[in-house]
Amino acid sequence: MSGARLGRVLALAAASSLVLAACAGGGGGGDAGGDVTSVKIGFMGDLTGEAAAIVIPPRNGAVMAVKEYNDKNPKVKIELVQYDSQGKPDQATSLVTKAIGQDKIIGLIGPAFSGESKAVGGLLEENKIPSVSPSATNPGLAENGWTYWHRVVANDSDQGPGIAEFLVKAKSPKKAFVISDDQEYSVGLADAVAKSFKDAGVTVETDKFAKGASDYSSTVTKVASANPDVIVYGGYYAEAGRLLKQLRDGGVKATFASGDGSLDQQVITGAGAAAAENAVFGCPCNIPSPDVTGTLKTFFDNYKKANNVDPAIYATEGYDAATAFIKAVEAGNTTGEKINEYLKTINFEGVSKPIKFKANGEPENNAIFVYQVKGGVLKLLGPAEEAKLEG
Amino acid sequence: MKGNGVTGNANPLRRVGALVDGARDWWEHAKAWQRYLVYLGAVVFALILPAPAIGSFMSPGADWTSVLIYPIGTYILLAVGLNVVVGQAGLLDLGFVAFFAIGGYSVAYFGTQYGWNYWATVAFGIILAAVSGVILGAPTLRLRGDYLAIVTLGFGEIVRITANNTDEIGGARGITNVPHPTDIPGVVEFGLLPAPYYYLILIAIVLVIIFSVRLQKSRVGRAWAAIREDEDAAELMGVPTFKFKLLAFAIGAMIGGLAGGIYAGKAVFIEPNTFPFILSATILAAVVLGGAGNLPGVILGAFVIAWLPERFREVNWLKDVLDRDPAEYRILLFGGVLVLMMALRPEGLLPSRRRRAELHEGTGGMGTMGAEVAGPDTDVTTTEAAK
Amino acid sequence: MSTPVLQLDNVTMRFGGVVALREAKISINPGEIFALIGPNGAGKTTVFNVVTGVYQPTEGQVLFNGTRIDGTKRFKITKLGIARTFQNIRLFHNMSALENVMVGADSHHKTGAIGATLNLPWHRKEEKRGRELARELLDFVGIPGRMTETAKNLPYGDQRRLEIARALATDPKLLLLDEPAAGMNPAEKEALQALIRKIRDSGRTVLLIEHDMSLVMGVSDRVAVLDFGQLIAEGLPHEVQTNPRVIEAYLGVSEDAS
Amino acid sequence: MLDEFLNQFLPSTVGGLVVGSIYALVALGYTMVYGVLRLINFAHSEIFMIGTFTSLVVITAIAPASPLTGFALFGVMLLLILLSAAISGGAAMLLEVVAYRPLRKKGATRLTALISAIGASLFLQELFALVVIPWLTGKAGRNQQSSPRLVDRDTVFTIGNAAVRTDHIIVVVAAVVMMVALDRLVNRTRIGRGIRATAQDPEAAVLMGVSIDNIVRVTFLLGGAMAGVAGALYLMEFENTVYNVGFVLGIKAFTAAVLGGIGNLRGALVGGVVLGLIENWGAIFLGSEWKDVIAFTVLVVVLMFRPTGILGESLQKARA
Repeated sequence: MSGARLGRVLALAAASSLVLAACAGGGGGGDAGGDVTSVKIGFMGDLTGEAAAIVIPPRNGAVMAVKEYNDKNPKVKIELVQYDSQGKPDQATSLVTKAIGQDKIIGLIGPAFSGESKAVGGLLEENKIPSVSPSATNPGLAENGWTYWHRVVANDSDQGPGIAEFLVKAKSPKKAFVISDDQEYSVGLADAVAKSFKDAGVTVETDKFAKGASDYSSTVTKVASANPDVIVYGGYYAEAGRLLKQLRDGGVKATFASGDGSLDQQVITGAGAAAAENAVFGCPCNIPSPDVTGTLKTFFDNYKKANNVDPAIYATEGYDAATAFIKAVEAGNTTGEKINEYLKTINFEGVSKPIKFKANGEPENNAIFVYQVKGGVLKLLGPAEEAKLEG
Repeated sequence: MKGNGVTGNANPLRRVGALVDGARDWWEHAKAWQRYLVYLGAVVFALILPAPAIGSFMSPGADWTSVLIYPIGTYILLAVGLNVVVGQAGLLDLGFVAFFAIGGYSVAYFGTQYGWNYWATVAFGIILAAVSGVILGAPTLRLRGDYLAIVTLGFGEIVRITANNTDEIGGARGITNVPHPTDIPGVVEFGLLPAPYYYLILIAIVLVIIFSVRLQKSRVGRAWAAIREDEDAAELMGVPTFKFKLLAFAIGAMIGGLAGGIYAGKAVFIEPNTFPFILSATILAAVVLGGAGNLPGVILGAFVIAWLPERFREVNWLKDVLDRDPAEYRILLFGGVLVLMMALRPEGLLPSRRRRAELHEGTGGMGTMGAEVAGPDTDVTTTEAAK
Repeated sequence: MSTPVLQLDNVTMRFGGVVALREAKISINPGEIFALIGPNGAGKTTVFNVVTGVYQPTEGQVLFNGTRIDGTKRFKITKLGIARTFQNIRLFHNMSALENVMVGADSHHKTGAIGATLNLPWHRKEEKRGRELARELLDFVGIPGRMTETAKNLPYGDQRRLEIARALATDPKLLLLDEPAAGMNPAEKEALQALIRKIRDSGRTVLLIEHDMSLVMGVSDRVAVLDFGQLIAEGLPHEVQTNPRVIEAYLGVSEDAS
Repeated sequence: MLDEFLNQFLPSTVGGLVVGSIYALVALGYTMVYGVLRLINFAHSEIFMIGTFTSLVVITAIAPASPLTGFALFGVMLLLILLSAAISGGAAMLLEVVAYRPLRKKGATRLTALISAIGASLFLQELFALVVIPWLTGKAGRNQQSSPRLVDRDTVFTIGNAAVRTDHIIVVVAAVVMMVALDRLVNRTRIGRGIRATAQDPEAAVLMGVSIDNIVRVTFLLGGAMAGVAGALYLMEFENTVYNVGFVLGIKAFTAAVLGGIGNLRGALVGGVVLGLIENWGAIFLGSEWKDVIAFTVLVVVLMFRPTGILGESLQKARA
């Protein structure tokens, strides 16, 4: 997703963790651990800006993982350095230059968003610093030929088909209407959704509107005139809420679905509980709720204890990204290059999902989880393959 | 009440003005060798500016050389370009960022899609920017000054939205992996290190300044000044006013395009959101703050507007007091400063003398506020019609 | 029989319902000093505006050396060889006297942005020539030594001369002077009279609007009188002076109305 | 394609009329100020924004549990409109005193004044984003703020396949009523004559004993009040606002003013409605994402071919 600038908008975020080692710019860094007793890993994302709500949970997750590790008094401690990019590509670029040149980080969790990831990916690659993003979901990121880049969430081209296939299964629609605003994340997700609808033999019509618009009447008119069975909006919750409201006001009754960017309680506030009821959301994120069990339960409790709030979007992914780096350091790797090699083979049961990377840095496991609005709250229905719509 | 003097008496900025006038008097009477010494000093200063010792104060938080390239150097380049349009020709352009975008997109698009040489894409971007400047200017430059401002604003938005909605140039995704500038073997390699880009943009700024000064002193600059002062009289003295306004537009656009090309080569990634309206407004603020029409002023203005927010970001006590990144207040401050400057010192911090006098007299291309200006059909001249 | 320098052929100029000029016929011969007089609001400046392309005549045509010029762009008319001054001085106030004149001289220059930015030889040559011409002209109109002065700081009479110098710099075949003596003292008027003759003697034709009758009578070869947009008399100065219609038109109008 | 167009034409027309009415109300402020001062009051869009937030605060305070009907609705709408008009009108007057009057007194250039206006616009936006909105709502200032529902979306009648709802009717009727009232005020009252006189010839107006300062003040007040009404209707209709809600809407309203003939009050109505319709009809073919481009292109084209707009510029002097 692109870093939203003027608007408020949120995005997905992300970051994953990483490790890193080594030598920026100048070369040096000790070869193999030897006398290294501590290494620095960065976390980069929008920590104070408009979309901070999406970045703070994964940040908390990463902090938790590093703290748990350091508390075990390991041979090589990890220091987590936080970089507040505000989600802006420009700022991310100059912060990364500093992180590599001055702080000598050996890995980076993040950047959280796709726009900034795009802006700094090349720099990280040139300096051999591995990165793991917990929340950047733009599919294009994996197509740059970067070998030091990874993420622990499914991308929008997995998410799009995930949502579309789920809807096909649940609703057997004949006609779908796919809407997006004009932001990158939104367009990307909508395109992926539209394509898999078409592949499944569903007729698709589309429309787009400008990010700042608040009058969606022409979009509503188009939808009403097309009379689709399902409507999918790729985009963020603020627009999703308004759109959903105006659609319902315009007499459109079809099932409304959206993606991770809209997965927020505010979509219900925005649309009104009645209009939002039964709306469906897909997300590559696994947000534990109080009734989970097993490792997720441990995570839930620890997170709540440390931060005094329930884990929110991408918290588990932040934790898993950090864990990937921790495991690499534990295995005795203290340079970016070595950690990167280690990441290529890493395979462990993360909190959110099993963590294993493909050669292009994408996660092997690209599960999409489905949520639905029930009685004015978002409810996790489970992974897309298993979830059943209610109503 | 038209003040011929500098400004009102109780004006706190007056002292600055006196100081500046002193410096300017010295400069006007300076001998050639003294001037060259100043030039030399400026160049040496620019060359050593990225030194870490300076950077540790100027930019403790982010890499100083990178900050020097963007925003500082880029803003300066853009401001010098906009100054040709606003300061020299007296045309208010609120969509300048469009040309920056066109330059950036040319480099990104032709570099990634067709694998053109970087320098070729920059040159092409400059030409494309000039052509779009002419295409925009040809129908609109006959308009009243304030209409022109709104139309250019609209044009800036049209360019951004169109880029955003056109998949061929990446749409909202923008363009990734824009090639770095082609290396010049044995001289310089463009890669991750920011230093070469700094010197690249420095060379660009110096060249643009030289061109700009030469224009100002030539027939072209005189024509612009004449147009600003009295467009009808200029036309009747044989100045093809429309042609020269168009020329100003095209030259400004070319400089904007150049800035865009350099930016894209360094940033490696561009998207439509890199080119919002607020950037046009920021550059305009820089030009006005510094003193439209006066290059040292414009450069100072751009530097201040680019650097201060970056620097304030690192002032921790300020962060604590405000409870948020102090840089977030920068647009608020620009806005306030623009209003205050217009009331107290519309000529800017370091104005050119002529421009200052014009602004205080209510000439300067657009006439004064109030209804004495003729209707929108610019053909009809003003005062004499009634005689 | 030489072609007239300027010929107004039944020119009518209407603004909405107001007729500023009605079927005016004027013909000016090369080398003449031709004066246009009439009460305020008679349409004199309208004639200037029609000739210099500020207005397009509603009807009729304007011929310059036998070629139609109505509808031609203003700066092109200037290039063809018509230049003017203004009733209410319209100098470029904040430019120096020299620069003001150079703007006029520039009308025949060719260098554009490329020549200037690269400082090409012909650009330097033009600049030099322009500056020299400007100096000569300031000298010619009688205000040498004021070159670097900002135009608005010049005394009133000198501003009028500067306007003339600026107009002359465009090398006009026909020079239009709009009340050049307004606000001048007798000594200055005297000098102006000499200057106007000097301009004629340098091979140019002069069309003059003036209220000061002694100046008009002293310098003009021929005089035309406008009243309410209509040409009511034309002829040698002393003929016009005694024309009863002219006297009627001027009754009650103070000569120094300006 | 044609099918689609026919199918969407009537609903789009209804949408265009609604949004066009709001453009028209905002356009009035541009048109009046331009008529009197020859100034594009760039910060007028922020006056509109202030109107939306005034209404937001009022609606939130009233916090209707369910949408209102009948008298309650009428009363609340009236309150909303009056309060927003008052606050926006006051803000516009304040804006004039702070940002423009000092310049006017100095005889500053229009360029100077326009830059001051842009500065004021940015300043107000940011002031709201950073200070006022967090203080009013307790939420992050750059986020969209949504309001409770005031009016039900019941279909009152249908034209072909277009449903005309209560809220549509309220917007259009309120806008028309306000414009008729303003038109009468300007054409039939003493102060209105003063405004027209000043627009035509400020010097003559002064000679006739008109106080320019007063006229300018009243002009800003009336223009601001109309923007406040527009803000109230906007919030009622779209139920959300944001600190920069005025930016794009303001440019479009200015376009509407130019389209109708700047300086001409009735032109603002025509311009607003025409722009709203063109935008919505264009969106049928091109997609809704091109609406802004359509509006800006209309602006450029109008200025090129008919700079005096559809109805001409009547507040001011006709051509010289």
